[in-house]
Amino acid sequence: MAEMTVIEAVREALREEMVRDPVVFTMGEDIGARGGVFLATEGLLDQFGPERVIDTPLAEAAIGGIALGAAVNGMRPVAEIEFGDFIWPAVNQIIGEAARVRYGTQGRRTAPLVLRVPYGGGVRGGLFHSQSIEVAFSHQPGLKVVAPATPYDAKGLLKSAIRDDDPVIFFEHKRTYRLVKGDVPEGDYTIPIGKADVKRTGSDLTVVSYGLVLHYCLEAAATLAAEGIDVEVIDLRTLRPLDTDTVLESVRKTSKAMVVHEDTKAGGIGGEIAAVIAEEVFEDLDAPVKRVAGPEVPAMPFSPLLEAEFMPSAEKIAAEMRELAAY
Amino acid sequence: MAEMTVIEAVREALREEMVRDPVVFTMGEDIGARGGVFLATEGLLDQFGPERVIDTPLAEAAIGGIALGAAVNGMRPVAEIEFGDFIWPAVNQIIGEAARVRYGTQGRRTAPLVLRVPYGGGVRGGLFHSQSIEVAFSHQPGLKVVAPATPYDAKGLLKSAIRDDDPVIFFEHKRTYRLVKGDVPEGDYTIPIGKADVKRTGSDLTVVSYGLVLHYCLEAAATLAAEGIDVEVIDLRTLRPLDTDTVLESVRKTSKAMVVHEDTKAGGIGGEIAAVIAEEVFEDLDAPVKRVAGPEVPAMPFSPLLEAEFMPSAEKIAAEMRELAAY
Amino acid sequence: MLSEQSSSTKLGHSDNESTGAHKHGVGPPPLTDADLLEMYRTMVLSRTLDQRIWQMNRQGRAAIVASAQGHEAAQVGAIRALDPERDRFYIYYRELTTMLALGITPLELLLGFLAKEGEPLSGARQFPLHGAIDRDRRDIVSFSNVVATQLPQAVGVALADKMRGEQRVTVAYFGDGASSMGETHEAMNFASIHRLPIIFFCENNKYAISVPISQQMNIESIATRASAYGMPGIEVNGFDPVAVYEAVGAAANLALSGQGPTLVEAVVERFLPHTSDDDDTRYRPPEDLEGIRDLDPIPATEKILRASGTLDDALDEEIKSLAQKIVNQATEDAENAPFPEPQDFYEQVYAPGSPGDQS
Amino acid sequence: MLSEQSSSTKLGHSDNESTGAHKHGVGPPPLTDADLLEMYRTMVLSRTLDQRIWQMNRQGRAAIVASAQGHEAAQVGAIRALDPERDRFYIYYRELTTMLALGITPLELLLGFLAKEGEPLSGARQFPLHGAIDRDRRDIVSFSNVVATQLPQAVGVALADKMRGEQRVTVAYFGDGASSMGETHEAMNFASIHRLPIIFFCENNKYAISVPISQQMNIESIATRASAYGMPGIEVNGFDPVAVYEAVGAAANLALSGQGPTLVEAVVERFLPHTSDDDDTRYRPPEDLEGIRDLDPIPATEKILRASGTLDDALDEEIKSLAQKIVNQATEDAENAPFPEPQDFYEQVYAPGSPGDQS
Ligand SMILES: Cc1ncc(C[n+]2csc(CCOP(=O)(O)OP(=O)(O)O)c2C)c(N)n1
Ligand SMILES: Cc1ncc(C[n+]2csc(CCOP(=O)(O)OP(=O)(O)O)c2C)c(N)n1
Ligand SMILES: [Mg+2]
Ligand SMILES: [Mg+2]
Repeated sequence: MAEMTVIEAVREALREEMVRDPVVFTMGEDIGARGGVFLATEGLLDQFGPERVIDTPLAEAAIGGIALGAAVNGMRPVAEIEFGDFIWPAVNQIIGEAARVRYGTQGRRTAPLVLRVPYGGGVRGGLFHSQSIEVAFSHQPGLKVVAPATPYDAKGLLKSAIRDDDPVIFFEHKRTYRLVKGDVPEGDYTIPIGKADVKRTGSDLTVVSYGLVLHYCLEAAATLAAEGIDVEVIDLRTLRPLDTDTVLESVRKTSKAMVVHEDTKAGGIGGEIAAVIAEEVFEDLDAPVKRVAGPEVPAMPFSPLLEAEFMPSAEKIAAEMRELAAY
Repeated sequence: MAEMTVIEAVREALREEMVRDPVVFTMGEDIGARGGVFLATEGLLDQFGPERVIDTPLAEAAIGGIALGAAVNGMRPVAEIEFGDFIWPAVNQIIGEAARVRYGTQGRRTAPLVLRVPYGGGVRGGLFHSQSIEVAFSHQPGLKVVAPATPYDAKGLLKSAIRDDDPVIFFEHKRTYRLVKGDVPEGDYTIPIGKADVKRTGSDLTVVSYGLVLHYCLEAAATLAAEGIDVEVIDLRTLRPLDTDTVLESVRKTSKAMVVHEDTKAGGIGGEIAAVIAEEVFEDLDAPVKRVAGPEVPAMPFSPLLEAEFMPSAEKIAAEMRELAAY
Repeated sequence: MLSEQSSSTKLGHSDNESTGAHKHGVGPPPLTDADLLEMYRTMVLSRTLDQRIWQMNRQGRAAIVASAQGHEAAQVGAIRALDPERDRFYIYYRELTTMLALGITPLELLLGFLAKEGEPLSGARQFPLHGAIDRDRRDIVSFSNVVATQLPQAVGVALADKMRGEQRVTVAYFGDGASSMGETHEAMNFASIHRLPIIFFCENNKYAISVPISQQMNIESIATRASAYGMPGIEVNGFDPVAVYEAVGAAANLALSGQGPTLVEAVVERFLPHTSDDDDTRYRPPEDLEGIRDLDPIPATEKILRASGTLDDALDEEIKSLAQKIVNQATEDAENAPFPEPQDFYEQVYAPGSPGDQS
Repeated sequence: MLSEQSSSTKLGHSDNESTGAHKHGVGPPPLTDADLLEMYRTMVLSRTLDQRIWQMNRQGRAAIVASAQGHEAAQVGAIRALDPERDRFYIYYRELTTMLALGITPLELLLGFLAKEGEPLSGARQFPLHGAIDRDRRDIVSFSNVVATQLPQAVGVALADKMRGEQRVTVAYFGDGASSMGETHEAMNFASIHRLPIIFFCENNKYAISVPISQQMNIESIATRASAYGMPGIEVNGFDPVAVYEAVGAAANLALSGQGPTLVEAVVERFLPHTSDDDDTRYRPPEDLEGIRDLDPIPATEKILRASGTLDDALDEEIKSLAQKIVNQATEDAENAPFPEPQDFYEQVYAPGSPGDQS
């Protein structure tokens, strides 16, 4: 066991998978000598050479499409999109194409590619370096969508993603990269895609979250524990397919549910989860499912007080938890 | 009053707006001499000439970006994306850029553009000519998203969209183009964006829908009326901003709600609406909010029995209505 | 006779002249009369099948058809210069002749046009000619209708081959319309930087549905775009199967010898509307069509074969009636096939047994 | 002296030679010594401000900085050939000198770098240099960080001007990195088809963050890509403000006379890392940087002005100390300004009073 940051865990997973399997390679902007703008690929060029660590031109549609073609032809590319905000030129190849390869060829071709996507805010990234864009992908059948919150999960899930035979979009919250540390076992282990994780057990209410704000939820839960309110916190980890079983089981127990995400509310992932809860365990609910999410503005502003206004925080979440507990 | 199809209503709105305001123009693939692949722009080239009816090269990112630039510079472009399935290359310019112009410039620049997007299935379009893609846009603050179901609404809403000072994505269901006929007043009228329409009043349950399947809901409601079940059918018409008032008012009355759309279920618009209902009128609900939606496959298949398996139908919807009424 | 025709091959500009096809001058081996005869057979079969499918659409028996009429010589010439067992083919929807030349049968193709059970590419989930052929038979891929998406994908396919050191050519097919897409630019640029074994094969029929080439670009030849990427570009008369054979053969040699990609532009004509859903009288003057019909590559090749004594009345009659017979039989068999039932509707969404798999 | 420098202007290939800038030969009027002196002042001010901002970032007082050091001559030369009141400027993030040359003040720019209240482009919602200037003052737009998105938008802006018959030039700024994006291809193609009044102004500093030009393309000159669209392309030494002035002036004349777009490539160097977040020692050899520092356009211009007798020690000292004074004052004022409070946080999402408006 070693303590690691999220970015170190990502790097270790990538490195170990590239050692394990020669068809794994990585490509993206600045991932070579620069080691990636967040240093996720630091040292990989030296270790694996320019054939397996490919610095691409600035062209996201090509990154998506070339990774897809290589995957269709027997490789396991792990492509990096430099910032989630710049993924839009690639969605034609990912949402449009990669998701349909297996279905559209009756399984004659498959697309075992991973797209690593740093996303999210709270990093003074302004309107174009802060976006949460996971919901667009989690709507698309044929894709798998993963969003770990801890170093342990990041390493185990990235390994699973690389070994998965379907296209996986792997969302890494930028603010967690260096902020979140945790124990990570040496060597090989995987965490299954499609399984949520109860990060804190509790009996009074269920909070469902993922990514950076999961940590704020845990912080808020600790605050509420001191007030005598016992909060269960579920880390979704995978956004498609959703592990509704774990969520529903918890809500059956607590009878109150809240979903928290950084992305804006209307049409966000919280809506899907709230809808599933309201559909499946309606009779068990003692209160409406609450959604805590980003505000309805086009993106997160740059100036510090404006950014703070956008971001969820442990305090904001705690206040909402209290309200729900008191319902 | 004249009876018209949806496509005729679209064409009339466009023609009248181009006559009314010289800064309105239209651009897209095959919209000139061909009149558009669905003939939405038939006759416009002859009437307004090639400067205002621009056949573009096959390049959707350019269509989105050039329309945006022209809008920022005082024009009111109405750009056509030939099929919704081909909109992905343009989302960088629409979701990424157009939605942020006003906010990112503190209103110093605005983007009064309309993107007309034929979408949806049931037209033997196979995996790439049948998609419902409206949810990706309706999640984005800064955009307005409209999806009429009738000729009357199509004409009035398209006029509102063209006169609107924000970017509007205007979804036209391909199957309604010639299938759905209705009375349309001669000359000028508008229908406000952001207002749902109760297309059938009823007291037993509320059904919320839009687009083609709205008509199937009405058909199913007629069937159920004969069985003594009184269904209220709401046509959302605008998907962003959602008219939650109209929906909630209805559910307060009926205490049972169902959302129906053609798009796949997980992460679809139905989740948002179900979540809002469960949040806001929880105490009034007598049953879980039901969602009736497309199946979790990557897209609608081509062969006729496979296509039928994907598409909602009045029969399928009626069965779900019965189940909800009996809850 | 044959070599005369190849004079219609024009080499485009290239910034990187050391990779120019002409410099290396390694064209494919000359075609024999027997080769050309076989190509003629394929063109005749393609035309016969194509006419049948169009007719079936007009009778309401086939939902949608994109015809290859006018493209046959380009398609048959290109395949002749390649190795169907070795190479990889990322086609687009107008590749009926390509499919036949690669050994896909008229019945298999008709099952696609009628969306019938047993359709070998997608199980009739997708449009005709879309999906993929089982790889142990042919490496043909085309699951998408979205124009130009196949180009970056084909580049990725070629990259994978290069990484593994496999000696294969990937051919990415596209039309003049597709040349305007950003993905085309990104794909060509990447392929040239990495000198990938790929041929960008453009069938320029001068229309993207109704939009004429003059509204698509302000240049005369798409092949000249190769210079923007530092790769060779070859413009060739796509009505001349031998010229196309030579151009594609030279490009294949460059690819196989590690010298990277080539853009080959075969200039052809679209004899019919864009698809069966189109009405080209709205935008195409009838005189235009008549003029190009006179250049139809099938009678032109027939004439060459007759002149060289390879073909006579009897053989020509035999070839044409055989094609008719094959197509008749395939039509009957395809019409008798059932539509696929939805029992495997939820299969192949995800890998079997993997999370999300509903099968 | 001045005209000697312009020999570094090279005309790229063009398919459509009749629109070549040299053929038309209509360069802008020759620059006077006084003009060059004013350009020098702007360059000195830009460098002084740029150094200050970088330093403030290093002290933790500015969140993120993209430096224009090395690009000053190209930027000042281009603006000198244009009309700030008439023309439209779609800039990208490395345009500090452009902004100063267009009359935006050091204080206004510093408010952006410090994300302070009163920042005139976006109210500090966006990164420094991003947003838009009020149109009645200057038509400068740059709300996005997404590379190359400004190119189709700028084409749309030029299209609108052409439709209304307004006599203006739109300038779309971009880097070598942006040239690889599909949107760049689509934008240039459309502009050339419609002969729009636009200049595509590429500041080629040979790096896209860490990716060197050799990994970005397999050609020597981005300007040669112009031929792929049938427009003129001009490659020019971006360390030579006069050469840039002449190239952009010729391009502006083509635009204004209805002859359509031009691609101007100014070859420059990036003296500092990509942004303050970057560490260029990871990928850039130090020798490389030293070599290019010797070519720094600011001392080079100083030398020219001294040789012509336009500048002497006293005037140079005055220019530099004035720049320092202006920057010091602006720094103080900017640091004293407050951060914007979120009271207008929900404004300008939608038009006031329109559905969805929450303000
Ligand atoms: C991205 C995209 N946009 C639009 C379409 C609709 N469409 C289908 S084929 C076509 C024209 C293609 O022209 P070209 O590439 O020249 O091929 P051709 O049909 O002439 O052989 C268009 C616009 C599409 N399939 N994909
Ligand atoms: C579409 C997109 N992809 C990636 C990025 C991240 N990024 C910002 S600047 C940059 C390099 C741009 O290089 P270039 O165009 O040469 O401009 P320069 O910074 O060298 O002036 C990259 C990759 C981005 N902003 N947008
Ligand atoms: Mg064509
Ligand atoms: Mg650069």
